[in-house]
Amino acid sequence: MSSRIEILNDGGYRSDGRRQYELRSIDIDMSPQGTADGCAVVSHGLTQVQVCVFGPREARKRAETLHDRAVLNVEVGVLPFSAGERRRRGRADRRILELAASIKSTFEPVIQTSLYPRSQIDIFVSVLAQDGGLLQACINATSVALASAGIALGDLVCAVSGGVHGTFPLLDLSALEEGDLPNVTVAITPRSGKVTLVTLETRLHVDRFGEVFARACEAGRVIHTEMRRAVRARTSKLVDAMGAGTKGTGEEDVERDVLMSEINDF
Amino acid sequence: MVLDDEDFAEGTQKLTCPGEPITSSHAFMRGHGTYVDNEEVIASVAGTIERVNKLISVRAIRARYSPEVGDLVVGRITEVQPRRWKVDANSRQDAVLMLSSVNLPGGVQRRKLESDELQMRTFFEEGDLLVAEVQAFFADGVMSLHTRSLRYGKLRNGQLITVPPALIRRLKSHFITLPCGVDLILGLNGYIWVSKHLKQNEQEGEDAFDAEAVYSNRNDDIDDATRAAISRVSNIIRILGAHFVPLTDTLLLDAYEWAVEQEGGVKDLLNSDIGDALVSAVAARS
Amino acid sequence: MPRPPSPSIPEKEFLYGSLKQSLRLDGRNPLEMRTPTLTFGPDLGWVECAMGKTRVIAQVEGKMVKPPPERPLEGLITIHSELSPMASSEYESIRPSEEEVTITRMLDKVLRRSDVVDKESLCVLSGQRVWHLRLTIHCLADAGNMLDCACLAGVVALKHFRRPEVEVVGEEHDPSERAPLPLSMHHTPFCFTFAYFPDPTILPVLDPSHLEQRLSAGLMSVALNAQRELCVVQKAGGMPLDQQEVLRIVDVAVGKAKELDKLVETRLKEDWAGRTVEVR
Amino acid sequence: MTLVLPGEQVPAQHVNLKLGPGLLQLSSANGDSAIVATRAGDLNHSANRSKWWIESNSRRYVPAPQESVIGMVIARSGDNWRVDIGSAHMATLDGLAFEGATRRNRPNLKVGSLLYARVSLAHKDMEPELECFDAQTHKAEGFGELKGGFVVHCSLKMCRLLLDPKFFLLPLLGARFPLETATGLNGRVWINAKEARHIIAVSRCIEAVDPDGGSMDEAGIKKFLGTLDI
Repeated sequence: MSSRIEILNDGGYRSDGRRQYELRSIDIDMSPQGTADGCAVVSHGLTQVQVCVFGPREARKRAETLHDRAVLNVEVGVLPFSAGERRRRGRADRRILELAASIKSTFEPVIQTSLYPRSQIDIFVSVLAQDGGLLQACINATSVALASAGIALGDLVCAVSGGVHGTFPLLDLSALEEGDLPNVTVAITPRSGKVTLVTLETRLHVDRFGEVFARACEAGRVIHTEMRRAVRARTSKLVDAMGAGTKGTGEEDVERDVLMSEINDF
Repeated sequence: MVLDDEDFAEGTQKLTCPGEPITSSHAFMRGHGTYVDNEEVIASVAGTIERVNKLISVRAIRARYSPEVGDLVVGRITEVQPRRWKVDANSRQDAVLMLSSVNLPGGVQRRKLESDELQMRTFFEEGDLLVAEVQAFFADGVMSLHTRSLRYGKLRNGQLITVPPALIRRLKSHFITLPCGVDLILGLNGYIWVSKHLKQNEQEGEDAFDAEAVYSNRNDDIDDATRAAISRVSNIIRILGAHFVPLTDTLLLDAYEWAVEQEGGVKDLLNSDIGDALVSAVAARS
Repeated sequence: MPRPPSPSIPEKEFLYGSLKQSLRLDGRNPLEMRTPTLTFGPDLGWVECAMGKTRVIAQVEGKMVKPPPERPLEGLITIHSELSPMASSEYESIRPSEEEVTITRMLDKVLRRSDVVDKESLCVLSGQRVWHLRLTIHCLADAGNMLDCACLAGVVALKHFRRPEVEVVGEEHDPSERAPLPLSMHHTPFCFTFAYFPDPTILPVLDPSHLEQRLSAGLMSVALNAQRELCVVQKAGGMPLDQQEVLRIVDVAVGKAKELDKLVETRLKEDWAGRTVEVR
Repeated sequence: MTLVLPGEQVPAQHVNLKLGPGLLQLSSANGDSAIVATRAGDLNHSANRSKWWIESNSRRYVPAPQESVIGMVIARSGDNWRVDIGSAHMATLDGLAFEGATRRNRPNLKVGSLLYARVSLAHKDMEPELECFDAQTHKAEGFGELKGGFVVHCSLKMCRLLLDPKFFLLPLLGARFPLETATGLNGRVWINAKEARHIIAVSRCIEAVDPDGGSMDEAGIKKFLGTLDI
């Protein structure tokens, strides 16, 4: 595909004015949606993904329950008007199924599923708008949504996409760049710095791969800072709200303490 | 991050987020919401750090209900199985209500017969709501409920509101009667039943318990004023739930008084500015 | 039909125990793959690839079609993969399982999207006639690592295939008297799958057997050609790995690709030498 | 020994005729009956021609009473265990069918544990049932949970060969290093030895000798053992 737009101009700027390693602005909204146990809307620039998490709850299909851990169920829906061209993707679309399978296997080792035997955790992903970096947005949003549902996680998972233009690695590709460049998506667990997901779908020389891979791993930590800030902000907001409500009911607390000590006396 | 005793000074609540190291695993023991890796205690949920002596745990700010024996819960029947009902109680797995843990018509101490097994749906069927107490746990962690008290059993004459379970504190009594003729049952699982007030003698029943009334599927007559009051209380709970305010009886009373003072319609409460005003008003009042 | 039960506790413990001592149940080294056996059929473009008891048949056929208007100068390639319960009772015929989706998507990425065949060379007459290649991959038996076997079968079938040389005379085209031509291929990618295990002290193994695959904590597939060009890297979740570990696996794959490329070339030459292609 | 194909008539006649696996009695309306083979294999009969059977090889196990099998615990249902023995249906194992088991003291089996058990009930219309003791004496008789070791899956014929004391393989291997085996008639062989490489060697030898696989003979195995690191 030939493009009339310069991916990286002589001044070192990309088509949308970013520098080589500059990420798009990230927006994380964790306000509750409907009856979901956990929810997040994450935007990377113009790519926007909403994830709702239900569970752990009673498994819908008894035959599929596992006696020692929870079952994960991931469903991905792409809105027909999310991309530039209106296109309806069925649920059985292989690309969608692959996306769901990647999300599932990324989070299976991260969620401490053994704490919730015989249960099911449902993750519903809906892609609201796409402008490149779909997998990264889905993974980041799922990570935050799981945290907001209070599900035990080993770590947050942070994903970033990257590409190579000539010999220059770029990070967080937009749809325009994704179409023209070999691109990689990397997901890391920031505490251990280990890699849970790597995908590369286009031809790239081995030597180039190493460089963009390392850059993407570093960028994962930047995403992590943002995610942590959002999760903390949400937590502190809720804690404050609970504190504000209990302020006046000090009596209750005292009474409860008495009750507790009575119980302890037994 | 290394924890010192000062970190747990009164009034400060330390927040954490999944994957954040809290302290060394040599000096402390890990509790709920944490795990140990590489000699460090690490948080696995987002919430507040709590410490009891050497035990560190993280209380998730929002999570499913984790039951304890003796808790009062409101639940919904999801399935009728041989000699038991499955009850959705907002927990990790559906709770179990054994046929042997309910009061049946014809005397509290009556033996369960085979005919009772065959007509389990006449007591509870799928979709019925009930209030019960957590009796015990099965080996696989499923909670078992019982309704062997005259206050427990099938629910009618009202509506169900759901709030995050963290907002329901353990109170002296979870059966609250508001002066506006509304009864509240605050299930510790975050399910709240708002219904028409029943007079004490009706509620307790006469000495033998009245199976007709206990397992009835018909609502009593509810007058318009009571209906409005039920809706108003429900809306107040919804607002408080949305603002993540813990519910107590005094708080609900204050909120109801405030709502009546405003003289607005019942549905006006759901406007966001009125909702915000309500929350700040109750916070100021108390 | 219920899915086959997962391996028993003694099987699991024994496998982990012996892998810790770098012993594999079939006597291979951790980074040794089963030597693939390639059998060519009577027709050009028909290959059976066997790695141990894993067996796949791949077949290429070509026909002339009118190209779609948006790409008048390019030929078409479609891949049909059949993963029926015949290969293993883990595959269901009704609903594609996750493994199946992964395998079909990977085949598509390795054999089609990485530009293996020069599509422009498949054009006979711009906007009028192009070749439509149809690659059918039929999995016969799955004894572990179906993906690598299927990719190898597919790529060898493409290399083995010869398309008739045609001449366009006016509106008609007919096979000319010349010998059939091999496809013009940009490169030859090979896929290598590594399995890693829950215990981080166990090193990953190449070309996992069925039991190893079932007990692994994740797979990582690397597809690349002998010219050190990566085509696909796929590690979709599973146990987290160190960054260095990922790069080490890629390096191992680079070496293996060169070996496999040699093997394939020799086998193709042998087959070609023993074949007399009729020129009509 | 003659080779028969399914549908072929078998000249089996005896006053006290007993038919073994692979044979079926068909009776027609006029009262005659014919013995027909239902499997392909070698036709065998006892010395007095009263018992007839067909010896063949297959991989799918069909439970028959009193056969020893190796099973894996799949689930617990009430007091019973559900056990996979490779047959069309799961088998049931009573929690009390163990030596010394009482209502209070049951064996502690986990899902995924391996068992050496005997088929106590096999009926075409019912799920097979297993027991881990001798029903008369209540002694274990070697049945019970198999701990450690490894399981090899092989053809049913291979299992029968391994149970034949005259068969060369196990004595040959036993001469090289000490090993322990339990052979189930359902195509599973449990092996244990001190070292992992010995277990691997046994497992590879069984695969190599299996008539449904390598069908290697004694000389071949000796050569093969030479190439292994044991």
